[in-house]
Amino acid sequence: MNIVAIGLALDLAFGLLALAVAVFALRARTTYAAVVGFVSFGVLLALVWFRLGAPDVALTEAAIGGGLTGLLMLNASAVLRATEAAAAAEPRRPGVRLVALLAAATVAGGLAAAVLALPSPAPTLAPLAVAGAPATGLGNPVAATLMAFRATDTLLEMVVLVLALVGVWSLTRDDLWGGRPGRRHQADSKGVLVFFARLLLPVGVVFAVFLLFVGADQPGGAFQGGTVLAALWLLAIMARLADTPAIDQRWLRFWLIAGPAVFVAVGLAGLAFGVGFLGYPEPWAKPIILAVEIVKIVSVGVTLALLVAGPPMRPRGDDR
Amino acid sequence: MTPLQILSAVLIGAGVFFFVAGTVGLLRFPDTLTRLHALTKADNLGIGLIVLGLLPFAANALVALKLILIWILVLLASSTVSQLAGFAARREGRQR
Amino acid sequence: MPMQDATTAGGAWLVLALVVPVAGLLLALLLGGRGAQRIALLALPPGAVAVAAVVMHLVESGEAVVYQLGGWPPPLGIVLRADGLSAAMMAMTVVVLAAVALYARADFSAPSGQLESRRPFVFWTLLLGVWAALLVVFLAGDLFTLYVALELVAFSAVPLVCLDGRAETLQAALRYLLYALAGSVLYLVGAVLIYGGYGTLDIGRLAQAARADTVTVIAVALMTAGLLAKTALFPLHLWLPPAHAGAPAAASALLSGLVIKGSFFIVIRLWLDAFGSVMTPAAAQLLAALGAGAIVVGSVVALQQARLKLMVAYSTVAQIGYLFLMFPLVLGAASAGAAAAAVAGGLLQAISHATAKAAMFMAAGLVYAALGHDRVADLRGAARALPLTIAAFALSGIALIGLPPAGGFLAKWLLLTSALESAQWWWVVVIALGGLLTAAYVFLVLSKALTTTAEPVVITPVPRSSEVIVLALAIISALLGVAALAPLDLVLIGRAEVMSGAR
Amino acid sequence: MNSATWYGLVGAALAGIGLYGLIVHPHALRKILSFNLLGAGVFLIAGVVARRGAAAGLPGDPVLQGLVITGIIVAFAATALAVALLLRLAETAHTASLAEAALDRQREPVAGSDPAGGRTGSTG
Repeated sequence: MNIVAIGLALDLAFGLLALAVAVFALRARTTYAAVVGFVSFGVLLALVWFRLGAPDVALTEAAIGGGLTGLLMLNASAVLRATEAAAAAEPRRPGVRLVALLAAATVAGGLAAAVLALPSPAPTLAPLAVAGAPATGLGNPVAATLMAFRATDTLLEMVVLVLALVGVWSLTRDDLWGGRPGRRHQADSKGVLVFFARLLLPVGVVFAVFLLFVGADQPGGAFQGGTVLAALWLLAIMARLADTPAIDQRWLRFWLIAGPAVFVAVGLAGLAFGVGFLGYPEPWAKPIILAVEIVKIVSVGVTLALLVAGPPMRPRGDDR
Repeated sequence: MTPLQILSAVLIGAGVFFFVAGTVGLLRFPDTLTRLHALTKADNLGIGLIVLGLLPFAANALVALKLILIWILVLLASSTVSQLAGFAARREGRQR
Repeated sequence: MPMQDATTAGGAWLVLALVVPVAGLLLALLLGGRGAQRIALLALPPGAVAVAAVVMHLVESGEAVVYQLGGWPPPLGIVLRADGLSAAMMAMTVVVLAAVALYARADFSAPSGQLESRRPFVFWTLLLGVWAALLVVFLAGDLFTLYVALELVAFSAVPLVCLDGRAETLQAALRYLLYALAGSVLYLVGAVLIYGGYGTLDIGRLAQAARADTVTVIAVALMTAGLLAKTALFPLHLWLPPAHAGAPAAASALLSGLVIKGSFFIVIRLWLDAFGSVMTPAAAQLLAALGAGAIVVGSVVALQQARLKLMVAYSTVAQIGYLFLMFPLVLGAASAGAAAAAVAGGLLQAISHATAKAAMFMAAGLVYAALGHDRVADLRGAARALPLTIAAFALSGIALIGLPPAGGFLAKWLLLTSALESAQWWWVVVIALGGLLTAAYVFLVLSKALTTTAEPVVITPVPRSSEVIVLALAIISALLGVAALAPLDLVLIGRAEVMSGAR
Repeated sequence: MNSATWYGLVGAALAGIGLYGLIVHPHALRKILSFNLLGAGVFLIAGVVARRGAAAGLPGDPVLQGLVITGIIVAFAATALAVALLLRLAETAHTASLAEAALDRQREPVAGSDPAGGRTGSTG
């Protein structure tokens, strides 16, 4: 059996497995089971991304799709357990099912037809991106896309994250505004989690920084690194080594906006010095981009962690 | 095949065997604690053997170091998680 | 004629117009407390200056204003691009935002002192968010930038629905969010397929290269479906009435007046600009048929509403329908003149509705505040108690019905002319019927409000300044027909190359 | 059929599965989960298009891969907002359903007060 055939068999298996897990998540009786299915789906998908030659995306999918989204939904499924019986008892509406089936079949069929009809040879920007990357000082063309070619999209995406957090906070009870996000975590009497967190925190920070710097030339970057930082902070909170900060703390607000703000500042500086909005003067491109990335990793980490933590649920004074 | 390749294949094969055994245990054993037992024992051994099998082919020392680091981290994470899951199972008094 | 990719004179103003609300949003979040409100109000003048500068450059050069971001030309990089349509929409956005912001000072003033409070903080931050999001929609020259813009719009708009935290509004907000998310994802997959077919997402380049092949047809269909869900075009309108009616009045004005225009504008970009040369009149007839359905169903349901705010919300469902009548008229136009008239009419309809509906929602909010309810049946005596507010309601009603000299009149006139010229008489019937139904529900409210009662109605006083602002916006909407004679040429600037693709 | 096309078809099927769940599931958390399946299918198709564009020594088109990273993060933010909304809804009304009737069933009788108050809005 040659290597190509093994690869194909692997792809066939991954694809079928992903579909099977998706169907399981769709049909599972309890929401909890569905979420567990979804988390394993995320891990499976990360493998698929490697097979598709996209390690940058694989890292993102594993950290966010499987990790943070899973954490968010596991927590929600536990809180919402009481609502499940009522939802399950809701009358089935065959009309809705039929419409849903038609819509789903149309979309899936259309997408399949489009995938099969994609032109060959495929149009690609890969050569242009490779040619353009040296001017940015970055060896990883994915990073060059995010930080240079389409830097404005990335800036706007950071604004999306901030807006989403304002939306989450908008759901605070009026009397708890300025309080601490999330419920109080239970004390870990056996100290297992504390031990684990203490051990993992330094390793994890090193790993996040590694992802940031290696991201310039290899898979990685501030988004993936920021996700790792967010996960570490959440771990520390769960182990009660740290607490979520009150949401009106000035330092917190500062780090939330620092990422997009430094982007805007660099852009305006470029405008003022004649290299254009979010253009970088060539010899300085890499240092400037790295500086932006360093601020961005903290901003992304703080924002993602707070998105998971949810709106304030305890008054500011509640510090355990 | 060189002896090294054979050794590597044997190690990886053994690792895969433990993975499969652990998964079967997870699916077939009757209660939470025995399931955890099957899972962590087999997974830790399984990934350890696979890492051992891959080590001879690491391109350089850094890659080898990363492989070993992965093993240690997986050991740490899975043993912590199974501890926590075990406590939770006992607290809720659920044996299934 | 090749599409302009390079930065033109005045291009930097596009960046500044966008940076003002983005920077404002970030600063508002940082400063919090009373700062959010101050920054939102302070940002309006410079924002308006930047938009005015763009308009001036546009008129001066007679061509689109373009800015190449980061110095990377498409297809690798992205551009900001303002044509006449974007300029008109930006100007409208700033006017409506200013009116809503001034009106909202009464409802969302932050308490004095150091402590921050939730509702004002969230409202002012998200007002800046809506502003930034819409400017990205109007300026983006790239289908993926437009996707990010769609998400910006959704994340700014959804929390506005449930600012008061009641269960009904939370449910409406969640339903809205799920519709919006499904819509974005369908749009995104369409954009991805377009990339797979053409290797670019730049609208100008796509206009040059457009083909009517399988991938394009499926991609555009998916993107359109997603955008229609977000625009709440019948039959995907069910999320809208509870969301728009349940929000606080100032937020309803933003949502109904501005937010839905965002996804609508992207439909224009898709159908008339990027793929204008391959869209068939038959497909456009289908789109307009949904619009006709919206007009009839929305108006009829609006007539049956007992509550004023819900009636106004269903009126939005109906008025959205009008926006989609332009597509068959443009794509099936007999002459370039008829196509231009249809584009101008459609755009004017969007602008007219934005001003009129924002004014109408704010007027309804004042009625609610003054009377303590908004039951249509119990509005007797309202006109005597709140003359300015009811006058504002009447004027914005005139704009919605389309009586002269309102912008709505000119818009419908242009659409009617275009429909007759291209022998699509059935749209004439729809436009006329919609006008009659609109008149019915507006007069239903006015006739109640104008009925005098023996004893004066007891009301809670509302700020006179709010009443004046609402009236001012209503007057603008009622006089837009006069003012809009000049901008008629404006909207066609920078569209010559795009429109030449479409017959 | 090559691997990329196969994953493209898997993506299409995933999108269909997700859309179906998004429409039919009565429990809102299941709807949110289904939205994520739909999103995963869409991103997978993007990955396939990127893979087909492998050139210049790269395993895939880096521009599209960059866009997918942006998309995944935006989808996460959307999920966080949706979950927060849902938890607040459940806290307020003890339901996770989006049917208007669910509110009436769960509503605790409130003594004739209008919690909206003043200009803060109203529904029918």
